[in-house]
Amino acid sequence: MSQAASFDDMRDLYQEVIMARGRHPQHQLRLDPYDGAAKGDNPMCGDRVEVRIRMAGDTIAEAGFEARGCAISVASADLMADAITGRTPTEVRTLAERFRVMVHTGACPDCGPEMDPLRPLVGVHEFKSRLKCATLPWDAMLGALKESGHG
Amino acid sequence: MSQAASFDDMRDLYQEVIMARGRHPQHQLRLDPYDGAAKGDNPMCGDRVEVRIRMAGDTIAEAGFEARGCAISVASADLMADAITGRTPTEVRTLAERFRVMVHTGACPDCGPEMDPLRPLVGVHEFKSRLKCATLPWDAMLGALKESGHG
Amino acid sequence: MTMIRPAPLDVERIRAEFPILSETVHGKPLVFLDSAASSMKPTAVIDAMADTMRKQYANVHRGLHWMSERTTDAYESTRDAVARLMNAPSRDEIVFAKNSTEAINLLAHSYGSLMQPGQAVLITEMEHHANIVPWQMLRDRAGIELRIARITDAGELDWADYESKLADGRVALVAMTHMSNVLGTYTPAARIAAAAHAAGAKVMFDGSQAIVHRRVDVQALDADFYVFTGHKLYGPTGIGVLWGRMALLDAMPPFMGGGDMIGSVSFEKTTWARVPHKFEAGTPPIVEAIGLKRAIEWVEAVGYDAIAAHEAALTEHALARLADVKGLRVIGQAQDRGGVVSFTLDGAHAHDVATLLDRNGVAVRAGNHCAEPLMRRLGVDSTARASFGVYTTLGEIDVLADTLERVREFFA
Amino acid sequence: MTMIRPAPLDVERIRAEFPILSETVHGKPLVFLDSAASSMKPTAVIDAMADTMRKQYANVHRGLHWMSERTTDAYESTRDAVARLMNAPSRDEIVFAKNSTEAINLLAHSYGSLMQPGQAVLITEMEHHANIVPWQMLRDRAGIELRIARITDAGELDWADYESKLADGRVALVAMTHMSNVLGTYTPAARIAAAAHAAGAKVMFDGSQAIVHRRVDVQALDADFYVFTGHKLYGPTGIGVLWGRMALLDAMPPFMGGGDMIGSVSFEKTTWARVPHKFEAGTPPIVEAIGLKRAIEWVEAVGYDAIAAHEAALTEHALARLADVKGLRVIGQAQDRGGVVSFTLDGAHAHDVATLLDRNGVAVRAGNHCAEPLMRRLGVDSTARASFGVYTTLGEIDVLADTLERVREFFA
Ligand SMILES: Cc1ncc(COP(=O)(O)O)c(C=O)c1O
Ligand SMILES: Cc1ncc(COP(=O)(O)O)c(C=O)c1O
Repeated sequence: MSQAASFDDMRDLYQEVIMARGRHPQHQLRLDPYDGAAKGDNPMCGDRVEVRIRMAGDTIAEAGFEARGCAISVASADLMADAITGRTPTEVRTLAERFRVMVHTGACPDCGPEMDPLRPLVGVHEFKSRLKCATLPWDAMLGALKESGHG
Repeated sequence: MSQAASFDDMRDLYQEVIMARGRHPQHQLRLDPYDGAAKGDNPMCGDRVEVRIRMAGDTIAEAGFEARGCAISVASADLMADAITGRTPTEVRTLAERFRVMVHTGACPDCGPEMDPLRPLVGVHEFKSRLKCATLPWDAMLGALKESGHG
Repeated sequence: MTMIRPAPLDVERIRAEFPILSETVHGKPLVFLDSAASSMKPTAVIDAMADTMRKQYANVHRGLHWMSERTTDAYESTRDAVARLMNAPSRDEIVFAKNSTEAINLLAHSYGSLMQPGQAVLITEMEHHANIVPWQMLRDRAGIELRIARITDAGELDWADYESKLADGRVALVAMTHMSNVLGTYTPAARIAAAAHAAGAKVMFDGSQAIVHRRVDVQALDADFYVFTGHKLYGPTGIGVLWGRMALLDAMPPFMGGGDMIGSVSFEKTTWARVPHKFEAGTPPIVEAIGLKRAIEWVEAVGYDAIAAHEAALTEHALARLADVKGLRVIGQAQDRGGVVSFTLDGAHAHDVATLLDRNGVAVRAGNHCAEPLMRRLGVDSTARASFGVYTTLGEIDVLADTLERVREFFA
Repeated sequence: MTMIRPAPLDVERIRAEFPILSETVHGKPLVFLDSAASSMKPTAVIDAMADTMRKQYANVHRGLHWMSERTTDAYESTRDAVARLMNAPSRDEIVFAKNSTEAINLLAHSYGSLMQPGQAVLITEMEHHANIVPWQMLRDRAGIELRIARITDAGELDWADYESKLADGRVALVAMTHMSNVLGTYTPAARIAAAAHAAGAKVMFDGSQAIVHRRVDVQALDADFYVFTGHKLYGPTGIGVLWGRMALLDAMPPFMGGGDMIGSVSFEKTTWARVPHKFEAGTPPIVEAIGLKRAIEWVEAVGYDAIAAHEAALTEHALARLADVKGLRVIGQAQDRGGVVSFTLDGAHAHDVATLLDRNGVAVRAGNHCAEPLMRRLGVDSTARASFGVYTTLGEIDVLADTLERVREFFA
């Protein structure tokens, strides 16, 4: 039996930035001190992520995470940390909702340039079982925001 | 839709003596005093029978039963009471085994004239779901025998 | 004998969808009047199950591969179908069990474990064993009182007795049938729920029979829990449903432990998954869930209005025809009733009646119908029961009645 | 790369009996290497289930009519088939549950309720959650100690540790996998049972994986309880089996209450039916039991000798081929192992590996395999797992290995 494996089309999912961030995340660190922290669990596959945030006044000063997971989930957490830094909780919740729409549908009519750093994850929408990998860090982050009193 | 009900063949199961004994059993009575008693239950359909026996030395002097059940089970209990009266426990256990074979298979190669009164029940073997109706009194009777110390 | 009225749905077209209905029994066409025990399955359901196993199957929730993804989607979409069927507020409130019995046991164990000694569970005299025994076991395990609301001689809930048993405010849960499998009685569920809530009790309805015959709307009923079983709703064996309000399910501990119901597991401490998964330990009845979805779609396509009208016509016809059989007594005279008729026949035990009916191809059930306390209340040992489905015809009821005349003669 | 040896059974003939194996995924032929999660079903099983629903179906144990009688016979005859399959002393010792998980929960509730505080249950580090969580729940409910026997780095039972944990005689039950679903390890069941008995403990084997690959003889093992699940043994979902010695089952209280499991019911006091019915409340998975019987007959016809030889050849080939993939580490080096191979790949997370394999039609499972404590013990987050069935070919394993090479390059 010969079954050729051509993974060219898989670059839609595993875009270069995802490969890079999955391998060398910039925000994988245990933030301390912090204002809010929360864990996310995907018991079906064993993924786990903890997100911590530090506030400065009404904006997120820094975000860090510790993850046990695949390239998608680590890259998603890392890009998320980029995207939310310097934003207010209200802005972040909007981002989270747009991100959700984007990875579920593959499109995001309402997305502005603020979403550009997150666009590499758009390929996830074709991999239903991997959606959770991409959204888990966001769920944890929203939990951390809540814990910080800005939920 | 016309679906003719011809029950002629059902006389194999409901032989005259069964109809008669089912309607007017001769041993349906609460024996007192007695040496052994036991209940039989068929929870699937709600049949219930209690059999009591009185011994005279090493033979069964009398048997009586109280039954809640169909024509087959009442007739079977009644014919059983006839058949076991005056017999020793050993003889009765042999009868019980032969009866079991007869109603399960429709034949009884080892049966002698002592089985004749029970033969009307042979038709039961074609009605698998009714077997229990016929054998329930016998199970209870063997329990009563045991309780009397002759088991 | 009454007039035969035109059936409100195309029974012959429906019958053609049930291959088993063209079987014969003892050389006679099968007249299947035992649907309340378990209904027959339409081709759509049989094919949905077979096709799953032929074309698209794998375990669910576990695989990242295509077959598992698709099968998970199919399995999970049954929750949407069930939620739509009973108008549940959320698909996440739909918990799969293997039948009604497991669903009620789950509730008795899990919700029961939150009850305190001194609290009570209130059932009725007309419950199926499935809605008696789990509560007895809870009583004996946890010191919960078990109260029994009486029924009237007509076979309806004795409302005064029901209210009086709620009065002291100690009833934590009312667990009541929505339709009796013996008497056919529909209980006034919305009123029952309102009275229960006024007395501080939650309410569970055993809808094993009810949901087969009429549209159920758990929000309109204001129920807290609702239970049914797939195999009576033209669906597969091996699957049942517990619906509950999210807030209640959320507060309940799991029933069984294993795969799929956990958050994380360590030997020291294990955390639970979210509802509904918390209550679904192990590989679920995957193919059965997919079959159940198809059964629900099938029932919805026929339509509850047509089903209810059809079965009302059947029941009316049956009651009229059976009234003409000498020595026949119908057990249960409820005003509001579904397609189930129990009866006794003078001079013939129910088993003997059933055996003769069977000889003529007519399948009815005889015995205590898993409702022994109800039999005792009614003063009978057993009854014969004819029960109707969407495929039952008025002509089949005539065969039943005609055959019963012959049975009566046989035993006369 | 090793030589491809001739398969000891006619795989192509067998594959033809599994319609799903000719499906494609992402345009590629399906290479299904996830049988340990759930196996595919042969036509014989699919047809047996469909035929039941098409031709001969009714509820069991309840009807006096032909359809119910015949269906009861078919359902009950599955007990004979299961008893034969595992060489159980009596068909009455075969209890049906909905899966292995329910069977183990039944045991934990029912047998567990007979244990005293101070007694212990002994499991191992390599159990499936189904054989961990029910015992944790028992521990937390009833003050039973939960002991964990260690495994060696090779993934075998640490015998010294096992014996030492039995030594004080307080272990009431050893509950151990007969084959690990992650490592493939077969545990030395007969020796385990002998040691348990010597220490006064009973022993239950979780045979969910083991019975798929090799003949099981519960008498030869001297087991006290044995559990398996239908859907992994080429049978239906929704059915599993608990076997136990009659004397033990007889002394156990029921788990769930309802119809079919009672002797008689009154509101004051209810008595139980005999084993096995005592443990089977409600309408059982009737169609699924009938399908399971057919699956068992099918497995017996293929023959365990052929199956075991075939899977040994597959496993040997897989271990050899995977050893050649750079950066790939096989998890578990047990001497005695079945057709399950877990691995990690440097630089690529198991999920990413699984997604790429899937793109090439290859279905493997990735994650913690419902064995989180084992993952912790092994020091990995997750693994990818390829598992083999009677229909797996050496060629499919080559596709796996070749594709893994490409996956490695992709992530390099
Ligand atoms: C070793 C082992 N035990 C138990 C189970 C649970 O089986 P089920 O999910 O059918 O209850 C599995 C499979 O998932 C298993 O591999
Ligand atoms: C009213 C009622 N409740 C509960 C049940 C139990 O359903 P199952 O046997 O599918 O659990 C039945 C049917 O047997 C029933 O009629």
